[in-house]
Amino acid sequence: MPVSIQILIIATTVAKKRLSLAIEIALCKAVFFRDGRRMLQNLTLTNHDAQEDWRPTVSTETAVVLSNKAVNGEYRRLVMSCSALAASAEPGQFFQLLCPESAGEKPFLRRPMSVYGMRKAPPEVEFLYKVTGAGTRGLETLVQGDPLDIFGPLGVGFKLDLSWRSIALVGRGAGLATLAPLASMAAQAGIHVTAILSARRPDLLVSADLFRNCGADVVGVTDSEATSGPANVEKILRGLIAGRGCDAFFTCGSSRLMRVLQRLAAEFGLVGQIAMEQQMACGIGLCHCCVRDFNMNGDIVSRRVCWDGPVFDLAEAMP
Amino acid sequence: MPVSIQILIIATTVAKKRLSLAIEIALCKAVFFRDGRRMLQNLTLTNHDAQEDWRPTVSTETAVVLSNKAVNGEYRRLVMSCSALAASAEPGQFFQLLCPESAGEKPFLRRPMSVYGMRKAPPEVEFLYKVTGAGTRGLETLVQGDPLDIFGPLGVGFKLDLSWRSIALVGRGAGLATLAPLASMAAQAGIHVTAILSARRPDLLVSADLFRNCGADVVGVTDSEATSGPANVEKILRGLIAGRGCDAFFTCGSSRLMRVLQRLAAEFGLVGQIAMEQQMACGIGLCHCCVRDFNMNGDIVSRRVCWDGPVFDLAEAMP
Amino acid sequence: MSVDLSVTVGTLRLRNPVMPASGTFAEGLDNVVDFEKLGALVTKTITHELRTGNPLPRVVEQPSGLINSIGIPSKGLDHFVEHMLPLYARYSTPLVVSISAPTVEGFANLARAVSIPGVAAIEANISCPNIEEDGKAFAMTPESTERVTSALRSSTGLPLWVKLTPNTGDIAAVARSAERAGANALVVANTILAMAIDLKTFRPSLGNILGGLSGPAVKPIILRQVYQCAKVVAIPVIGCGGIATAKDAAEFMLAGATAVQVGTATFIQPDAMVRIIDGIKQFCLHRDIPRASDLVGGLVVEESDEPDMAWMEPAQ
Amino acid sequence: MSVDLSVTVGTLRLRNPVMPASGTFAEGLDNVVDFEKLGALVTKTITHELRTGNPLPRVVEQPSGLINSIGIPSKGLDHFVEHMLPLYARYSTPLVVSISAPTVEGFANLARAVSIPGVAAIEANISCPNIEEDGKAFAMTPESTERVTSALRSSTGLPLWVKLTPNTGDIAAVARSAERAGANALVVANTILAMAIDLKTFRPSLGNILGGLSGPAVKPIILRQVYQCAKVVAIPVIGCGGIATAKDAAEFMLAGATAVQVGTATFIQPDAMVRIIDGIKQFCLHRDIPRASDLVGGLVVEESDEPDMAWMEPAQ
Ligand SMILES: Cc1cc2nc3c(=O)[nH]c(=O)nc-3n(C[C@H](O)[C@H](O)[C@H](O)COP(=O)(O)OP(=O)(O)OC[C@H]3O[C@@H](n4cnc5c(N)ncnc54)[C@H](O)[C@@H]3O)c2cc1C
Ligand SMILES: Cc1cc2nc3c(=O)[nH]c(=O)nc-3n(C[C@H](O)[C@H](O)[C@H](O)COP(=O)(O)OP(=O)(O)OC[C@H]3O[C@@H](n4cnc5c(N)ncnc54)[C@H](O)[C@@H]3O)c2cc1C
Ligand SMILES: Cc1cc2nc3c(=O)[nH]c(=O)nc-3n(C[C@H](O)[C@H](O)[C@H](O)COP(=O)(O)O)c2cc1C
Ligand SMILES: Cc1cc2nc3c(=O)[nH]c(=O)nc-3n(C[C@H](O)[C@H](O)[C@H](O)COP(=O)(O)O)c2cc1C
Ligand code: FES
Ligand code: FES
Repeated sequence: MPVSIQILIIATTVAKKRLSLAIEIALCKAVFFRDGRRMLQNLTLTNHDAQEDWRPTVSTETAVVLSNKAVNGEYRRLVMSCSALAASAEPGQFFQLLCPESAGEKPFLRRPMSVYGMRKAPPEVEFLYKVTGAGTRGLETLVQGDPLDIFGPLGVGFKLDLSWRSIALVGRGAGLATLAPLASMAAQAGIHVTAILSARRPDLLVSADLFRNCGADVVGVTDSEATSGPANVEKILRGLIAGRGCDAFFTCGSSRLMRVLQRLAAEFGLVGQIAMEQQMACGIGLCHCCVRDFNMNGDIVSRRVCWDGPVFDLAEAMP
Repeated sequence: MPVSIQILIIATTVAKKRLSLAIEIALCKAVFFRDGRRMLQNLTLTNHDAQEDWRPTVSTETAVVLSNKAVNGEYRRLVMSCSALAASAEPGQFFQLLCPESAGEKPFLRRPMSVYGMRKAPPEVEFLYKVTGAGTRGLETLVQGDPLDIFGPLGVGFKLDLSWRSIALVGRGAGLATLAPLASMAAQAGIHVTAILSARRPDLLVSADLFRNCGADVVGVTDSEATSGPANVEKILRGLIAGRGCDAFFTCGSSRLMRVLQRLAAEFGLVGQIAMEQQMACGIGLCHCCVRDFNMNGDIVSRRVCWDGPVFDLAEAMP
Repeated sequence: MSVDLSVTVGTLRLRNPVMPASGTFAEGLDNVVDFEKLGALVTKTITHELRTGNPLPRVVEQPSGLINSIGIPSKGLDHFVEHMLPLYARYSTPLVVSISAPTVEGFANLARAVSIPGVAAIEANISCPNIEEDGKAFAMTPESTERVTSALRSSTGLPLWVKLTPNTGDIAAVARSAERAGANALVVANTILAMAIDLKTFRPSLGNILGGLSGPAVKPIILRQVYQCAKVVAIPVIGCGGIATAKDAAEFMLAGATAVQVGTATFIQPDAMVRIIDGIKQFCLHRDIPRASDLVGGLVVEESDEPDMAWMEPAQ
Repeated sequence: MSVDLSVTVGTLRLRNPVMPASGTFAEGLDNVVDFEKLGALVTKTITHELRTGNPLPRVVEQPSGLINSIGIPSKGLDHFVEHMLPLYARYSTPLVVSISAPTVEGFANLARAVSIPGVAAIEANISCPNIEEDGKAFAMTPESTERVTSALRSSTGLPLWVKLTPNTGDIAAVARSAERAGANALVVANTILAMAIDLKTFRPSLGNILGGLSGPAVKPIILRQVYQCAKVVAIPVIGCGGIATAKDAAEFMLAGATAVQVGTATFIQPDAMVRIIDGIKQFCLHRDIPRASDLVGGLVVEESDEPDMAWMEPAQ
């Protein structure tokens, strides 16, 4: 079941039968269509015709905390032992965590968290989180051996085109958590990564080593060093495009950086993907509370971040 | 502040001024009137005239668990480190415990528990509880060092007349927890105790040793040995009255036993006190959810168990 | 012993009494729940035209509950018929289509338009504002409930479920008027109008200022309304409000609900409906109850329990 | 900076905006709370005659809430005047007496009878059944609210607070009618009619079958009602429903409440009122708000926030 090869099928119109076949052959769990989820849904429904073999494709389970430690003054890393299905999460996908009560506050809704890491054997999934409110304060209380109800993997993750040679990852804040596993996925696919990591201070550039270990060129930019402004990031990116070259942009965590990337992508005809955030209730497309507007060829279309995303086409994203 | 001498002032009509004086002189924290609480309230209010020295007489505090262990298949003993005010609880008084959540169940109301033991230095208070529902399941999860929000001491406790020589304590189930500290109070006052403890099986006679250590004569009666029936208990009591003699009855936990005691008390002209249970919300006389009917000289009167009791005149109690 | 979980809602036989609440269900849930196990499927409310829904934020959590002001983003009737209906054709589970409109005529037209193969029943969400009556929701008064239900009744041959609002002062009267006008079942109820304020900004927590409260917090209120409605109508009542466990469902059935809808609970436990179905089975097994339908209206109320009208609480 | 916590409710100046809710307060609380610290004292509702209250069980807990069917056990007017009033004479904190009666005339007579020294204001609990209107609570309709309030108004010179029921379908209209008839303040609101079933016995959890829900579960609903009432009346609104923390109190004040009443929270944290008073002070201090009364009605609502009437949620 767990398949690590990721294939990008660029197909705007494919006969459903053929597509279904192609997918079965490729053993591919998730595909990325320019026109969104509809075909994927049809596909899922096709599988349903034979009711006997209905199986959940998203797990709702009680995972067990392996560790939950501060990585710096702001972020904590939570490692969970989980099912194979949960551990099959892809970079850019997320989980809905049923955070425990803390100090009498009981968070009613689940909290969305990007996967920060995953391992197949033994199956594990990791999160990197910042304590900001009731839910994350609850996460903070977890210690080794504690149960945590997790629901995922959810949403559409990042997709890599195996023909790419070099990509740029540009992230800030919790966005670094979301981009981190993409760096290792790219490394496995033989794609070079340049990671531009933005933070308030150098000590908050949490995942720099993780990116470096995947062979990425890491450029840290920070507010305290006055290097994180859009102008400087743009300069770095122009340097990359002019030098080694760049096939695609990936970003998360800053709408200021998003705009820089959108401008450059348009100028150089590059594609890009962006992971977006929005408050969520269900996490699986039921409630429509997580919508954002997207510019789909001039039409402003409202889409659900949890279901149509959280990874979207960079060109379509709006702040 | 903590005073251990207990004095029974039998006073149906005492001029308020004089009473107040008497009480101040006796340094007595709680008094027991035949006609209920009203005078005690007046007294409290009198003290209020000088507003500067308002002080809480019931503590709402975060106590700390010292231990929480099973004593047999049914009961657990919870020992808490607490304030001196909380530790000044008297036998028959109770606390309202804000039980923690367990397995996703959050008990909304506090749960009433009789004091099972208390120590002045260092101040401690103990409870003996049976796990029956959400609240007590929450208590079960507590481990040493955990905080627990306790509210007490509450209600009117047992009162001893120093002129008594011999009393009988008759309890069943959780009632044994309520009566246990009375045995040591009687021992301190030099009053002999005969404790008739009733349970389903001999191994559930939890506090027998505790009663024995206070010098009480302990008679265990159980369902499994077919000795716990009203007829046998009555026989034992008649033996006590005819032999050593008995000045007063104290009971808790069984309305069947209550009726036996009421009958014997009437027959022999004995006084008695009974600790009663009722579901509670506030625990301090505000909500009127804990009322029971009492027979006050032929009038059926509704009284609040938390405020007018939980210890009542045996003769007035109704099942 | 085996337990027969099936229940009958009007002419519709359901394999069990558990179905989603409108607006908390979509095709994506089939990643977690086998739709063939549910009693019915209920769509998000659809409207005739395309609509965008309310401004963000659209949800805010509360103790044991959720306030939402999603509104009714809808891709419109045509999209529903062309794209959504075929998706559900693949399941044997009956599909209930929730509809809404701002006028009596709009309601009738939409009901007619969705009375097509693949639709097993219509749920009329009449908790929406009636623009012909100053924006007051249809289900707020017996009169406008009767008007809209009559119009719906004559426009469709499908089973007609009418979903009431809990915000009215006399839900039993509204229930009676819906029955009189031809409803085949009542869904009791929609969300309770509520509000929260963001103390960082001093602004409403929801883009729409007001929203609807759902989840365990409302259960005791809606359970009471189900009891009040079931006492005065002969048609089935479908309970909906705060149901999160099989025990909750059992309470609703004892109070008179023939079936139940599960909404917010699915956001917390995505497979809540399946757990509830399994739980009802266990509940019946443990008590030697052969049919889940035996629970319906099984509340034991003795004479002496009847409230002393003149002084009943909480009408303190 | 120091914070001025005082607020003015009609002609009554309170040292702070926090007071107990009727029925959740009695003299025994002075063991835990210094009554001189509270904004006002509010008695349990009294009636003219002696009354026993409802059958047991009288409370059942729910997620984040409590259903009670205490009823109004009352030792009657004479007992109140002779025994209770003197107790409270010792405090400088104003005493508000909550009264109830089953008829308009009964209300007027009782109000007259308690208009005596030591009583600072009357709170008319008109959420109780009106036996002249089939047991429907006075506060369910604007008409009977107006009738009873007018009668109360002409029978007392004391400040008259009228306590509304949240069970009505249009609380703003009821609020307006109470104001029109001469109320000096509104208490919004009493408990919400609710129910629970005991799954061991299949009987109602409460001896009275129905009860009133209170506690955090109802807060979002009552907050909405305070907002709706405060928008349409000029007299002060006193918020009451689910307030457990200073933040809850601040939300109510921002929504338009001049003061707040704390009920069920006292059962969970007996010193809740004092914590809330201290918390409001801290809240204002941290935000450089000089007077607690500056919070009242401070909700920021922009044009664009106004709900789109025709499609407002949760009137979905
Ligand atoms: C797809 C996705 C992936 C995410 N991945 C990460 C991650 O890897 N690491 C990380 O630290 N954070 C991540 N976030 C943000 C994270 O969900 C929030 O920080 C968290 O929900 C805050 O909850 P709280 O109770 O601590 O804060 P509160 O502010 O008390 O939350 C109140 C409500 O607002 C919501 N909320 C608050 N902040 C956000 C936010 N930024 N995005 C969405 N909802 C929010 C909460 O979910 C909750 O419903 C992600 C968000 C999304 C949507
Ligand atoms: C004054 C007093 C002293 C008590 N002392 C002890 C003691 O020392 N040891 C002990 O084991 N038990 C004692 N009890 C009983 C104890 O309060 C209940 O066992 C406990 O509240 C059960 O809570 P639960 O959530 O576990 O059970 P649940 O059954 O889930 O409780 C549901 C509701 O019913 C109430 N309730 C249930 N059983 C009782 C009961 N027997 N009496 C009053 N309310 C009840 C609960 O408080 C709660 O409000 C005492 C009760 C009273 C009134
Ligand atoms: C996010 C959300 C969206 C909803 N949308 C609709 C809707 O479109 N139509 C409708 O009739 N009810 C809608 N409801 C109300 C639910 O169907 C249900 O009546 C209510 O939530 C109470 O049930 P619950 O407590 O189980 O959620 C919605 C509820 C929620 C939480
Ligand atoms: C146990 C109890 C008894 C009550 N008795 C009365 C009463 O006698 N008169 C009255 O007007 N309201 C009464 N109420 C309602 C409260 O005053 C208050 O309106 C309601 O509980 C909501 O506030 P809360 O959520 O802070 O408790 C009572 C509430 C409770 C919980
Ligand atoms: S969170 Fe429910 S649709 Fe996205
Ligand atoms: S528990 Fe509230 S009066 Fe006794």
